[in-house]
Amino acid sequence: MKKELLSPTNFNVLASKLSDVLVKALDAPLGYAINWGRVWSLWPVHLETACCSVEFGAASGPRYDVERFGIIEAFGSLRQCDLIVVQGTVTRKMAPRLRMVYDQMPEPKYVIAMGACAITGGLYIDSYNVLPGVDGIVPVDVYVPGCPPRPETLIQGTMLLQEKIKRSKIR
Amino acid sequence: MASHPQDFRFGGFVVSLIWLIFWILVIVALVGLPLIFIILFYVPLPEVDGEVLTPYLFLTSILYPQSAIPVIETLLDTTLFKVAVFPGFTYAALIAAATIFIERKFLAKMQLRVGPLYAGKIEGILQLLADGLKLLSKEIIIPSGSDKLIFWAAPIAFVATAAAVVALIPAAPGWVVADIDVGLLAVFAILGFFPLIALLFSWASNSKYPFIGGLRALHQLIAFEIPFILSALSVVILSGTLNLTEVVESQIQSYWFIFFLPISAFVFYISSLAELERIPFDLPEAEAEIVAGWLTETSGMIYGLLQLGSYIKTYALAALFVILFLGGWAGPQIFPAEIIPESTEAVIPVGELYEQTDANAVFWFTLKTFGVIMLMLLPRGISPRIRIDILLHTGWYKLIVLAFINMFVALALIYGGVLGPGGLLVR
Amino acid sequence: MTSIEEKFEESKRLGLQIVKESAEEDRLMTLSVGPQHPGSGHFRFVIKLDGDYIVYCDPDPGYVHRGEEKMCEYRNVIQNIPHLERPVIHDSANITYSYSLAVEELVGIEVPRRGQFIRAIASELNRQVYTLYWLAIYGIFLGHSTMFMWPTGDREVIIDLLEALTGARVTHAYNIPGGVRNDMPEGFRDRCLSQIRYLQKRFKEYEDIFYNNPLFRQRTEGVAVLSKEDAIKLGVTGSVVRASSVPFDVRKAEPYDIYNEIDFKVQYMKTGDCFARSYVPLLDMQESCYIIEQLLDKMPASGEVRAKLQPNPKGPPGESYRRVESGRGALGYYIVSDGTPKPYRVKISVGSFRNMLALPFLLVGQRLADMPAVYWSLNYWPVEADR
Amino acid sequence: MSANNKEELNKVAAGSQTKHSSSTSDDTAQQKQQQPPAPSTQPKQIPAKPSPPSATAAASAATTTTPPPPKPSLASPPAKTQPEPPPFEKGLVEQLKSKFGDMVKVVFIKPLRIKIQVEPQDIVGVASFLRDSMGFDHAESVAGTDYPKDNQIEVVYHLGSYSREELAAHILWLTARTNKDDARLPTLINIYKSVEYHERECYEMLGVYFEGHPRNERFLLPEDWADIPPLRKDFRIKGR
Repeated sequence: MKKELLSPTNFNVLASKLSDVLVKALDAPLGYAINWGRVWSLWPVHLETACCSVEFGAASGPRYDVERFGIIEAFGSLRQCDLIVVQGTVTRKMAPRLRMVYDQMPEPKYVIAMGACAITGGLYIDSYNVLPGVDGIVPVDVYVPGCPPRPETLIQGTMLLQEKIKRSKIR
Repeated sequence: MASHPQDFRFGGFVVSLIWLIFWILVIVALVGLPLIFIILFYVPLPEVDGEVLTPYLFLTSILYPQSAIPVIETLLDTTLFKVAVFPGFTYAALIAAATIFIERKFLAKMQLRVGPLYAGKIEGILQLLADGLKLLSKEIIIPSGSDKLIFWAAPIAFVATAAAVVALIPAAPGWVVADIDVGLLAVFAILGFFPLIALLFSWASNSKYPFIGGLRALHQLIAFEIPFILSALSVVILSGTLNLTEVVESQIQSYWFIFFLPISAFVFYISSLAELERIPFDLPEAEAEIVAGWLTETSGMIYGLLQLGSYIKTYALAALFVILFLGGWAGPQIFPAEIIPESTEAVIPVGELYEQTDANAVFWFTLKTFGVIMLMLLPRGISPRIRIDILLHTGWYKLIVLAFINMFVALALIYGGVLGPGGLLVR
Repeated sequence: MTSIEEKFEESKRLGLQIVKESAEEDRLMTLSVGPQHPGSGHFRFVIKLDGDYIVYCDPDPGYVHRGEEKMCEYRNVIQNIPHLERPVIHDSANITYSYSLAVEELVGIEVPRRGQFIRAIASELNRQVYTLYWLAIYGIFLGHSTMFMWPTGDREVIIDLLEALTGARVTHAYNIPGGVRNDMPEGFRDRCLSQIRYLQKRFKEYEDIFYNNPLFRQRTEGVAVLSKEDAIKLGVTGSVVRASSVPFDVRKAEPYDIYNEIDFKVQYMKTGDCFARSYVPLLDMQESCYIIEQLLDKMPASGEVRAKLQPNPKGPPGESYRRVESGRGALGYYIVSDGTPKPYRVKISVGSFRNMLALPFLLVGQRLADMPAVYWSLNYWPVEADR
Repeated sequence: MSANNKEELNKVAAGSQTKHSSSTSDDTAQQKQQQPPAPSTQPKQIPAKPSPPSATAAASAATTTTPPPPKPSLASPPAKTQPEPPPFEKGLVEQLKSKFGDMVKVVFIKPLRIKIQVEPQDIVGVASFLRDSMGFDHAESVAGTDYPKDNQIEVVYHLGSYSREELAAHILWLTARTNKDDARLPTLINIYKSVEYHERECYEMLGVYFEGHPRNERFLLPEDWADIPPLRKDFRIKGR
């Protein structure tokens, strides 16, 4: 019986149990902490595709200060950013650039489609130079409707994104 | 195997922790402790204050904390503690973190906003933690065609260089990592590495905007190095030493040097803004012109490290300003002789580690440093970015001349017998 | 000071021939500024650098070209209003103003007097909204983040006014052929006056923190001078041409609606540099405050605000070209009608598109650091230029 | 500055008073608004819907060599139907007429707006005269219109003036028509620098090749655009 207890298989079981407990103890809080960090530190890339950029700019102004949520809009380089807010209509000339920007950003990255034009093409759905929505180009996390969406709507969109990040599994 | 973060519950977390502690205790008791005792049997134990450091002492100090004091005091005297904790890295990093947070709130208030608010419930106090955690978990992109060795090494070198400057800064009498006789000279020697790192990094990025940013950094830092050194030189003339601790002591003997050398202090302030690439002089990172300057290709923790390094540098230069012009740790004695009256019989022996003068010095030094840091943050809210030709012109022509003017003033003070050994104003 | 022809030749030579020969090309560094660049917006220009100097600049607009002019041909004149104001949503009252004027001329609508006043008030308020946003971006382009935040915040004040007036935050669709969509709300006059007073107070603070800042002065004064002759030749408009000592303002030159009853000065400056181009909009805003006060004073107390319209308004075949002074200069609509409710051809002549011509002309020979200062001083809104 | 402005103000205000006083009285305005376009339609031929009752467009489309017959009908109807052709505008037209004679067809004269039409080969001469002698120093826009009924494309240069104060309110429409199948016009870039981008846009949107323009290239549309120019009438947008 003693032999059985000290056999290598049992030791392996013990070790795996131990590592299981360790992983259980570390993974959940670590994932929670990193997700918490991602939730409160969303830096959008400076890519303006159309007229919604006016409202996007207004959202960082004193009245709708999005820095409250940890969103800083002043980043120049897309390498430091983790959020694209597609600000309105995406034309056929802009579409390859949008995809290029998305590809160059580091993981994890999120996309908010802001405005009716970014969602479906909106008012310009029958124009010859406008894409019917950006979800054919980049994977969209949150759709923010409106033409243009008010800054409050945009803030609500980012809060929905935060909810989504909280629920997501960390890689 | 790994549980989903979605199911994260505090109860489960505690249970798993207790399990973990249980297993650790079992293993330590069964394996660790016997092993330690076997080793200790053969190894000669260190002696502190005539008392042999045995494992029993540690166990005793749980019940009688006073007995651990000599050990802690020895620990405080080691270089490792100084490098890692108090005047060294941890202290500087804490001040840097506080600086970033204060900068964001201060700037927001100046712009009629509130700044970070929700991360960490109370006024967004954990905003920096969130940013740090996110940057830690971010992917790091190495541009194709880049010089990988330099690209990886540069951020570490940047932080290390910034920390090396911090090592030379005395925070209180005796509290300095490297108390060398050419302290001031060494500070400038180390500061000279920063443009090199910026240029190397920008070249290694294999991209156009970083390259322009790196060249700008080189131009700017070289243009401001000379007025920077010249403005500190007049302090050296007045104090007669290059040792930073002695510089402070000579100010304690007379008056703060900012009263004699206001122009030098101004030149030093402007030059340190330029050294730090802060806003009127943030040409190497000018967003609207060259995307993010030499930081364009940085991502994830590389960016985080560079930011940390630059804010540690901010602390170092602010502390240098305090030491050179604001009398260092000099200040009225406001701390009482004993922090807890009759603490000799108290269970927690803070009183014996507490030294009146040191606490006072650290307090005043930190306070003044924060004051100078606030002064360095201020231009970001009220000033646009300067252009490179104006900047170079300012550095090479105006500031050097100003620094020379005050150097002559310093010389006149020395030879006029006002300051210096046996001077009029020397107490 | 080289003349305009020489500069054009120089840029052409540098741009077109050297690239082919590539003899000196190694010297030059080509930078693509935009569309993802903090200093460009929805726009790209390719510049070539010789050291720190820009020797060649080629604008590449069209990233927001949405085919407005083609879309107009498929909708009737009223349906056209919502999408026509999208090119410049923060100046939407002005961009529909000249459209309304042109349609009224074609269809033959008489606007009631009160409607004319309210229309002018809406467009003047919207000019403030536009110019404050422009000023905010100019601030952040020069690295002055406080100057971004202050006008952005003060802009909300006027946006609140316009929201009370029109019901929408930025896209008002308020100025329509025949007048305005609805009457003023109760107590609008007092509220408007108090906000205007507040804004006038803030303009002084802007001058203190931004325009009188020595660093700002150093960066903009004497930079990228556009002389009067060159400005006329290039056909630039709005604050750009007024900064080059051409006192041209459509409100004064060709007064539409009730602007001939309003007493105001055309603000212009004589230096033609970046500073003048950035200062004239502020003067315009101040003048606009006086105009609003006068409009509120002279407005008839009651009356119709909108002429009766047919459900599908159409006029006889004809053409019209009407323009107004928008935030970016003269904004004209050339509408050809063939007698059907849908316009046969609509051409939007916008100030941004005209001012873009000055960009390569002014940028060639400047330093790289002046690029955002020169670019945004042209009062250029890329979405409007692309249409 | 202010005195100068005041003077200008008075002048302009006086000039525009007439215009606006006419629009205040309802009945006359209605009449005027409705009547002038009617004559102008005949010569102009803009509307594609009412098929060519116009001799001019048909003639110009066919041969482009016989302007005289329709010309009197062009000049006279505005004079007849418009009770008071604005004297200043008329003076401008007279000046043009005296210089170029029949080369310049006057399509209509409205207050502050004059539309003239020239043959493509004459446009450079007329434009340089307009700039040098009459003070129209810049182009506000260049608009092209497609008339598939006539198989023609009309290019309109909206010319304005900064340097002559009395012309500040005026826009002169200089138009030329070109065959749609091989749409070519001489460029005006050597006379008006300001048309550079407008002509590029016109080339792109309507396919009018401007001879002598250095850059007849892609401008607003995407680089891979492979369709016909979008503002031509035979280009249909999707779903319509």
